[in-house]
Amino acid sequence: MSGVYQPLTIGFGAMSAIVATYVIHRMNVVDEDRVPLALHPVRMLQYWVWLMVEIAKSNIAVTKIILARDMPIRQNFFTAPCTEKTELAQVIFANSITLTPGTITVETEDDHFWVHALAYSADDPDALMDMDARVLAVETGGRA
Amino acid sequence: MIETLINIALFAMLITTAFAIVRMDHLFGVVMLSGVFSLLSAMLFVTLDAVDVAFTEAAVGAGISTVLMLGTIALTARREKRVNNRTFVPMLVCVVTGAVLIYGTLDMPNFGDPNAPAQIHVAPAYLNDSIEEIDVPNVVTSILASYRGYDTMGETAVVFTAGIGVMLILSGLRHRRHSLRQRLRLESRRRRKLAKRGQT
Amino acid sequence: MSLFVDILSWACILGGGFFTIIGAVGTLRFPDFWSRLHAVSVSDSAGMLLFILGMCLQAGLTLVTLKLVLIGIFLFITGPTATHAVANAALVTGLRPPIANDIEPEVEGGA
Amino acid sequence: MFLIGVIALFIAMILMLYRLYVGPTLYDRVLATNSFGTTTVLFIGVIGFLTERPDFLDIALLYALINFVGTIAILKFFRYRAMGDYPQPEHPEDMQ
Repeated sequence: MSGVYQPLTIGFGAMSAIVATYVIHRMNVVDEDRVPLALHPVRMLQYWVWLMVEIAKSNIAVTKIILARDMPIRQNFFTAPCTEKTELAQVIFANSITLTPGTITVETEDDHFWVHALAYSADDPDALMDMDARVLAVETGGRA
Repeated sequence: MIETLINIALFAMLITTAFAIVRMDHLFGVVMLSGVFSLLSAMLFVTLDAVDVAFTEAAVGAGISTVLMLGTIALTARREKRVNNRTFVPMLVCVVTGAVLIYGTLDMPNFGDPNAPAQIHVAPAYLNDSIEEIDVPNVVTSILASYRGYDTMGETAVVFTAGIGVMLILSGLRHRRHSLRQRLRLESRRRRKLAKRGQT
Repeated sequence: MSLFVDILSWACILGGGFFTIIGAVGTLRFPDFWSRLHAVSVSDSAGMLLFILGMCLQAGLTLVTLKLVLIGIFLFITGPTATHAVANAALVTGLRPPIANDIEPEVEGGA
Repeated sequence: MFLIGVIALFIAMILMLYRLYVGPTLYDRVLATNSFGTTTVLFIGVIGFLTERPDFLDIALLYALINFVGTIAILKFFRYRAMGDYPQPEHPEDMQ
């Protein structure tokens, strides 16, 4: 990263990494939780592009609310169904909800999330279900 | 010019944060504010080109010390105890010490003065020779790990010992607390049993 | 071409600064904790992304860009996680989110 | 141009400092601290470009990591303290 690639420096770095890994292994603090990377790469890229557009849209919406004189807040706390199977896809969905300003995942349960919305409108759950379907398209197989 | 303004702005925020820390009696707020204080001072170190110090500040100030202070609060109280002592003598001591320290800085060379003693004697030698002698790209690293290797080792040993001491003390506390909790649980179970017996 | 990239990166940095300030203003203006969460996420997502993008465009294809992209990805993942953690901790410790008067609450004691 | 970025970040920092000091709940403070950390990372990056030495981004990277660890530690602490594992706080208004 620093642009210096002397064998001595790289060797020191590799050595300390190995020592740290060994010590942590001896301490038995690594949980036996392996995350399978069950994602479709091309669809993942498509999803990212879509997510960026969503983030931009909702940012502008929240900015308008902040700058409006009377701040038209209409808060709600509701459940959103979550149909993903793997934990990784669930995490992606929850983080996507939080990343788009205006909605935040507050609590996660097995098949639904509790979502808090800043300016709730009646078609918000449908939008979240659309996002859910998109994340589901990214997910490939995994544990049933 | 621009950097001076940035430094002034950062210093102003730093002082504001310091006053806020002193004024606040809510200890969680104090921990949060001191985290921000360390972030601000790290920014200041970066603008003053002391990148290595900023690195240390990041690891120690913002990371570990916040966690340590929270652990301390978990073991003690959440609010500052109000003390109504007379504040005149401590104030006097602080003012006098501060004045003496400021008087001491009057003799020091200006910031970045090329003729300052620190710049003339060892620094050029380190800067010129460390690449040939030690062959480590970062001069500060070569000073700490090689020219002053024993010094650094001693410091590390001291910190390590302190850490072990703290861990020993805290683990003892947790053990005692745990047994207290177990005792409470047993007590409530016994009471429930007694109540049930009373009903039947 | 270089002028075009410059203008684009300037626009990004200006936009990033704008959204960062907006987020901070939002944290100041909004009435309660739950709405402030949303204001912070404005400066954390839009502000951060635009700043990183602007700096990437300035740096060109160098090691610096790689570092910036790493920072960006990292903040992109940790930002929402931290926000979620704050919200979750607040909920667990009993800070109930307010619900607008005209909405039927799904949860008991939510008002 | 980077100067405008720095000024914007400064304004945001001052506003967040105010929110941090005023509170009113603990979580507002945690939120402001976390956001302040993000601002710091950006500031270090922008300062690197302003002084035309963007090699200092390593520190920004480190800060992004440390800030996240700190926030998670704080929140874990809040959460497990309030889950009934510990005695109830003496001042219930502390949670407000």
